[in-house]
Amino acid sequence: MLRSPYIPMTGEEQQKILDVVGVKSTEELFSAIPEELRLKEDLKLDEPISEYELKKQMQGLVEQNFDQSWSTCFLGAGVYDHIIPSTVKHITSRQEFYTSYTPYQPEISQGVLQATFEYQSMICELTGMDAANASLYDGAVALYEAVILASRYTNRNEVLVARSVNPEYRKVLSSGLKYSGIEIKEFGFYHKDKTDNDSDSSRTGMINQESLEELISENTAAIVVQSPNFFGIVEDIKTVAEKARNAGALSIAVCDPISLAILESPGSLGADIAVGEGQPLGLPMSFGGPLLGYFAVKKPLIRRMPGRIVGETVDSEGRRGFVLTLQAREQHIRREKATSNVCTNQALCALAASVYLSTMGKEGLKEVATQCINKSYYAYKSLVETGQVSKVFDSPFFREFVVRPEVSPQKLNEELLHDSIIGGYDLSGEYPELEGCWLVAVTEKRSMDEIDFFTGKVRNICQGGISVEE
Amino acid sequence: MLRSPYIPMTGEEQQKILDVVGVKSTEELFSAIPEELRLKEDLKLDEPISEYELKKQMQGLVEQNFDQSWSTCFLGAGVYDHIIPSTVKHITSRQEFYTSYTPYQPEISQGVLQATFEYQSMICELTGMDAANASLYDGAVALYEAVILASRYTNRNEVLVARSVNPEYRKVLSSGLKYSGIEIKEFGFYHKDKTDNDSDSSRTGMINQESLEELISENTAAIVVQSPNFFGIVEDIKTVAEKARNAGALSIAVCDPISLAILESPGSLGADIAVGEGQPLGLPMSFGGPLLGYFAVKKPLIRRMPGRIVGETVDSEGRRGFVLTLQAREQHIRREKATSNVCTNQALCALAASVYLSTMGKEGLKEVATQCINKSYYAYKSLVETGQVSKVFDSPFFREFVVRPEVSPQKLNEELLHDSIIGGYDLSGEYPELEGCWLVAVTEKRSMDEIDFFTGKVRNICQGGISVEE
Amino acid sequence: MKNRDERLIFEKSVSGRIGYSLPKNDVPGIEIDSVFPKEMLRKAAPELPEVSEVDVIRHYTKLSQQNYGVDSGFYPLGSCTMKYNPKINEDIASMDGFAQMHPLQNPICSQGSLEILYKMDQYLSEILGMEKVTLQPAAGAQGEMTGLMIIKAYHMSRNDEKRVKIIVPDSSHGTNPASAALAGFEVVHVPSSESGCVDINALKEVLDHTVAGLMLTNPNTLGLFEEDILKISQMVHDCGGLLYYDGANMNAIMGIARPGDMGFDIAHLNLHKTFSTPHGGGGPGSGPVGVVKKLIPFIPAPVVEKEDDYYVLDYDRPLSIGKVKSFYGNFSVVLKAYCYIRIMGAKGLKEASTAAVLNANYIRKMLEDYYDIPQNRICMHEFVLSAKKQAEKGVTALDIAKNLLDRGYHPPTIYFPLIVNEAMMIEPTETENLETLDAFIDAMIDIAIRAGEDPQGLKNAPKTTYVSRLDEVKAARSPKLAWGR
Amino acid sequence: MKNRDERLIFEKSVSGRIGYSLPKNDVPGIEIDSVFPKEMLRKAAPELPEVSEVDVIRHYTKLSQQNYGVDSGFYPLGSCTMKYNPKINEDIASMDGFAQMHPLQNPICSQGSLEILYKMDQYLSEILGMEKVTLQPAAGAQGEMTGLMIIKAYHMSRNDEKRVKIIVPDSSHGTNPASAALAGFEVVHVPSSESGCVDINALKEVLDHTVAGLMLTNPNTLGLFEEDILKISQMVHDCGGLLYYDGANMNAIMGIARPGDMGFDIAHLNLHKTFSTPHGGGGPGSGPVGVVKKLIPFIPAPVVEKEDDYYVLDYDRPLSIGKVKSFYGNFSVVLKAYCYIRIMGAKGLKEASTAAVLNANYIRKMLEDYYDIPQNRICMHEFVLSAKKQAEKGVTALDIAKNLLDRGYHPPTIYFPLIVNEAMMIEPTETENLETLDAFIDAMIDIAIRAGEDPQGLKNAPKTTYVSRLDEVKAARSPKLAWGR
Ligand SMILES: Cc1ncc(COP(=O)(O)O)c(C=O)c1O
Ligand SMILES: Cc1ncc(COP(=O)(O)O)c(C=O)c1O
Repeated sequence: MLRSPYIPMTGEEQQKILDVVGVKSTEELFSAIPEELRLKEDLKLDEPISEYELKKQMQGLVEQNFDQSWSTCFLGAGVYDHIIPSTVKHITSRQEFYTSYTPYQPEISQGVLQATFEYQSMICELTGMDAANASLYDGAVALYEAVILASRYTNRNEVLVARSVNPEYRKVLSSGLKYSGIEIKEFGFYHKDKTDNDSDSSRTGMINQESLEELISENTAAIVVQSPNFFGIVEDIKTVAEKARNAGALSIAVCDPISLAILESPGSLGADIAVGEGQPLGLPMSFGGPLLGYFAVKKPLIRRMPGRIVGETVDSEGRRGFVLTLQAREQHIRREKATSNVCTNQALCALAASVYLSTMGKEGLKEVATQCINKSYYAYKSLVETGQVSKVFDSPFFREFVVRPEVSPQKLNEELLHDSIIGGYDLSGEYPELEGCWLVAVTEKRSMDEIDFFTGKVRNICQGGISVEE
Repeated sequence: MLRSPYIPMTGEEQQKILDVVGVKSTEELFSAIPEELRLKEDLKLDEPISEYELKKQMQGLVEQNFDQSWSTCFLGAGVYDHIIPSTVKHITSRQEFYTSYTPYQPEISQGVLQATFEYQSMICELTGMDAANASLYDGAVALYEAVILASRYTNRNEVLVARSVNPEYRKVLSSGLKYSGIEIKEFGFYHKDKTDNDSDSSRTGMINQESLEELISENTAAIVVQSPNFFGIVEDIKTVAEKARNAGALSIAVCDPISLAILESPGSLGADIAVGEGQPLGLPMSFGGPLLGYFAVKKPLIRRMPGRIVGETVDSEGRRGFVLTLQAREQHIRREKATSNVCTNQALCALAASVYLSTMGKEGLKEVATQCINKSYYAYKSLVETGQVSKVFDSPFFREFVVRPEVSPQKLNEELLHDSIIGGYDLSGEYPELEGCWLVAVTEKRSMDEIDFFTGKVRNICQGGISVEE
Repeated sequence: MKNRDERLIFEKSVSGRIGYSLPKNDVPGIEIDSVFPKEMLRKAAPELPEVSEVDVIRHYTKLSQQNYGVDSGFYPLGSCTMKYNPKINEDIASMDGFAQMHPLQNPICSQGSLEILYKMDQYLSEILGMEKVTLQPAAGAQGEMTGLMIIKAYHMSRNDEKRVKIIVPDSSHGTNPASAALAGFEVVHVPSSESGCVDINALKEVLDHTVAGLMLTNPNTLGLFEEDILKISQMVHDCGGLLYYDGANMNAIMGIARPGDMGFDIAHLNLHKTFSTPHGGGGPGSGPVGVVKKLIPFIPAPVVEKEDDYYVLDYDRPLSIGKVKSFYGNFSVVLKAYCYIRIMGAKGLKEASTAAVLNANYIRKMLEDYYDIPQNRICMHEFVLSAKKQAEKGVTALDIAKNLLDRGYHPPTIYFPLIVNEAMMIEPTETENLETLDAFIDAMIDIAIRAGEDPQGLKNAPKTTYVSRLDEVKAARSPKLAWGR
Repeated sequence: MKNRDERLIFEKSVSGRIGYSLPKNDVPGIEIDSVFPKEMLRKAAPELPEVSEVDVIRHYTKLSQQNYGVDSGFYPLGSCTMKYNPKINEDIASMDGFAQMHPLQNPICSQGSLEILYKMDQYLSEILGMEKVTLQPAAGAQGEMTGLMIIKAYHMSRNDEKRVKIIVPDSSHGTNPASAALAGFEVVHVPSSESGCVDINALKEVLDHTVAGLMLTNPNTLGLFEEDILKISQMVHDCGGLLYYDGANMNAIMGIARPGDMGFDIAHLNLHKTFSTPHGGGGPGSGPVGVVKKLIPFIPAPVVEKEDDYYVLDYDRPLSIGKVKSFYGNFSVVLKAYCYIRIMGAKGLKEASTAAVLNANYIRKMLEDYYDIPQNRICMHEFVLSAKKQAEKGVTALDIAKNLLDRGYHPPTIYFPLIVNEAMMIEPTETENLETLDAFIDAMIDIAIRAGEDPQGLKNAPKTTYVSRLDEVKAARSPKLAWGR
């Protein structure tokens, strides 16, 4: 018998169990499996190693990674390098949280349940909505679920999506909806391109209201707008929400949660559904996962929400307690008629976000948002002042902005790596109309020194200077 | 009012408290302090920084440290680079353990109390003694306390200490005993020096029984021997214990706890007191602190032990429970007549050792010890085979051995740093008789590749090759 | 010590307290009002709590103390494979060099992370007996969705557009039909036979050219291996359908049999079950999906490929169903599972399955005299008992579960699968030792005896928990889903 | 959920189980028996537990659940300064780059760690008003011992060999006289005056040329600032003695007053109290000792010095008392305190002391009508009440403490200082908020009222803890100190 620190059974115990069960060998246990299916050889996997060797190997691997504990990140595009307070990990690494299952037994799960209830409450506070669910896989999936909801609720099958919504989200949406009978129609944003004259309105980077209007019809289930949009630009959710309402459609706002410390909430602006990515709320970037999809709605949509929901109730002695609720919506009860197929969600990430928001608090989150604005504006101005990058849009932005450098973003990013700088996002791929444009994110984590160093390097590279390691 | 995440008091609350207390200002609170003593200016400390900035600065600092997660350590001399299983940190970082005080209130401290009881039991198992205390600051201090005990117990004032006891311990002993009226007499070890002829017994590295014998008198309170001694050589504790017993003195054995998985226990060999350093049992080296002094005795000495002791008892319903016991020995009760002044000890380190020993278990600890022997012998042979280092002693050793390289240990160590190798301990300083000798430690953590690389480098350096970074 | 503070974190808030520590703004400040038009700016700040750091830590620490995890004790929650989560995996996943990585970094500076993804594709393919695995899905349900989309894409690519049905057994997990519906399929349930497996005749009846595929977990949710699996797969394939393997129960057969060899075309795994990654109180999980060769073109993009010694992200996959989730999946979960596989090795995985099956059968045998066990024969890693004997006395599966709470156990899954009355689904896993099993068995037997002697005495459980039974009806009838709303 | 498993880890051991994971021995093996003579080798292996990893984790997790830490709630343990321990400090101390360092590494590759030691010497010197600080002592008691040895060395260096006495007030902590005795001094106790401070006249009587020094904590253990401190230090100095400051109570006066300015020559700090490093269930702590200029030559070696921009360890200190402990002290504790000071800054430390004093006075005021408070005037960071009124009814300080357990609090220190009957020493610290203080005050008042009405009802506490009152007499009478022994 193989011995493993993770398998307590000893040879003697194995024999005892075999005797009790009444089989002669462990092979016999598997006799229900047709002989020809039973593997004759070991799986072809790498040889097992010990805990310490594994750690050592992993240390070797991470040396091939540029991580943000020592490199400087100006990349955002939906995932952001924010400061994470120490409290988060200390709480999420409590075994009572991280090793537990979905809280099916509420009496021994009040920890996760209350924390999730508080998370839902915080999301409602931020978004100005009436209810939120317990989390979804990520912002992109949350958007997909919102569109499904809207289509079912309105009984319509067209969804109008701003092209300035994160391309990653639009991709998830389009694959998810491919066979659903729901059609996606995209509407554009104002930008200056070769054919444009240099009118003011043509370079706001905001959604093109006219082309949106053209698409609205009695088939419109929902209009989707993101704010700050993919370019960091704050959108006019209110107008979109009005248009949706007038057309009998729902409005779905994709919002960055940090920005909501300062920007008007989608709820107040009339949106019916708010979804987005919770990663900035205390989650490490983790190479893109786990992330945290938040999902919040106005009252009429509550019973249509996907995923787990925690509600307040009382116990048999009248004490406040929390349970999973409105389960009649869910797959384990409604099966194919469920509002969604979600079962496992991102509970621990929601907990992390709650701890983050509790630690930051009312003032702290505002301070984070304010610094994001200050620092991104400072970086923007400094870059433009180098004379080596030009402005692209002229609207107010949050944390992230678009510029067009003299050198291609790709080349620029490659050069910046020599100085351990992770440069901005190259828009050329997803937005041919923004060929050569660079999306730069600057969070509160970046110091003035780092920004100055960065802009200095950008200047040098654009001027053809070769970056030398210092 | 200054605002801090660690001080919840708000301005309003401060005012409320001032009102309740009946003082006008916070200054008035301190009016008992003579005016001239009250500081008029802020302390001159560095400007406060935020959590994130601190972390960043610390990352800068550790870059100036060679740490053993990426360098390869052949240095021991009392502190060893062993593998630490992941369980240890996961348990010691449970707040219930690390943020609690000494368990003065047993009903809410059964966690620390039972864990300490188990720790004491494990130390007894390892050392073959009847009782152990809850920990002391480190091995050196444990030895000091043992000598105090012996002197008081025997009412004698001379202690005979082997020169092959860790010099760090001997230093702590000699400063601690300076004004105590206890005199230290050192006895030597067999080694080959210029005047020696090459007889076998002259190079064992074990204690010189004859010179010990010469020192024994009716003033002898204790004989102190270390095994494995500072040179890694296993000593004959039994003979020493007999000599002590015959002289009416106590024998004190300083033992490495890992070695006790394989080597006969000091208890079985007749020692009265066993002390030593528990760091190898799952504690990181931590630049030398915190360490863990263990302290164990035979039955007659139990009520003479220094420090905290946990004992088993029952609660009012007859259930097993644990309490701090034999407190009548301690400073808070006996004041100047206490067996020791120890109050705060190294409780969390004792917990770490318990988790380590539980994880390793009976077999695992033996495996660690066996690998230490195998790998140190392999390294020893490999080094000798290079022809560039020569043997110094010829007795069996555990984990650590002495050789004399062609190049001075100091130079060798400096060169090895270029290859991120932390070389052995230079014996020249503390042992002029071993000028040019090098104490090399090889734990189970070292792989054959690392050892081969190390011996290869040693060969190169001794042959005058310059180490180039690869 | 067991005082419960009922307050929400919001109710602990005091204006002016702070818990954060942030660098000072060191760039020239700008007037927010001058940059943003007034109507863009928030009138009232969101009512987040104002508390100090100690309050945060104490609040969530207290909450944690009201929660039960695998490290708290036995957790035989059937279908969920609540095995022990090795601590080293947590340590490695927390390394800055993995956790602090932006997904869109130039691959040149994320080779370490890409290697993990590449290797995991290989390992999981081997374990499943599949050709290639996508790691994008975030959980089992999303894996199903991905698989179903692949099925759709496959049929469409062959212009076989009439395949609109997905068949699921009535014992299947709720996510199966729910995913099928979301993917645009019609769901057809087939009943189980007397013996608890797929009813071959019933299956035959529904098989026709409109069938896109069949979803099956094997061993099934009764813990039984579908003995006719080869026949089933033959039948489905013969009518042009594909077979989807719900891998939630893979912990029974690692290294013993492979879905690929059974004829499945697509299979998902739940890394948060079989591969020991912790469940986080509900997530994050990871639901990788493996496919046979012909389906490779359809898997989500990007795919990690190796070119010489360099890992690249291949987005150029014209037949791909696209993306089901942002980026590359729940990387840190995948990483933990990678560590698990590296430490276990092939023999270790097989041993795990063997021990899991032994443990389940042991409990089954020891309880057979006390509880009704509808399929009382050799089971795989779990089995389902029915509390119907007890229910006759008024003690339901729910009551039994609540009584287990008072004895320090997390109860088994109850009322699933739906085809068993008063179902209790028990999955001990291989990480539990015999003393734990014996103590649990004793508790179950004791409850069974008491159910006969004093059923009423079991109705008030739990009594030792922070709250007693909660009013779920009230919660659903007048939902209160957020503080102050 | 509150099931207590009474078994020791040894009692969970099953032969053949393993919890370890070690690399395979990859060097040529040797026969241990052939290397070591038989009598050197162990006959019977030590009986360490044989358990798997999950058993280890569950065992110690369960134990942890039976323990109360600062993160569990209010901990007003007088004299212990149980303030909140910021989490960032733990994170930094756990960094490999600090934790994985050998103390004897060439200083060229430990400059980062040496900088911490160097800076802490500076910071703590400034806080104490001293010239130089040694970080070697592992705790307060060892700091005392170090200080006393310095006193001895100082007098000896002046050939002033008749100074054999150390004076300590009767209110002093037990470690003070114990350390003095260990350092080879005779201990002389002086009584406190009516007002709770050092009785100047009594002091005068014992001061003579045999006095080596006086040990004092200020504020003293009654929480009172010794108002005559300047006079006291004058008197002691006049007779040739030195003044030792026991810094356990420094949390009252950081940035407000400094022992150095008060005339103290030597002072220790408890980093595990005042500087917020966690107490670890009893340690490790750190007890740095500061000295005035003339005593610098005597402090333990080595000392970290800066030469140009390079830190060195200076061992060449001929007058040094030598080493009191291996290496440089409890480095990782020092590091945590460093982090605390960096985040707090001068203003933060002062604010901490101010808030600590405010909180103590608030509780004192709110309880004065219910409990006897021997020195009921403005106190510093703590105060001592006497339960003598309650004791008359049969409710002792111990009973009150046990009743506090049932209400979720760690009780105050009881029966210390020895000069107050039924003493309860309350130190709330600055990290507690007003609601917590109020709730604690309510609990104390409620207990006081009940002590009047139904004293017997308070005698059975605690009732909600894992164990009830434990038989300490039995434990001491027939000591059972280890499993199986
Ligand atoms: C049989 C079965 N299938 C599918 C799922 C869904 O997996 P997930 O929760 O990861 O979405 C589960 C999870 O409980 C399951 O048990
Ligand atoms: C006043 C006083 N002095 C000295 C000490 C001893 O400090 P340590 O426990 O760190 O040895 C204490 C600790 O409780 C104390 O309160």
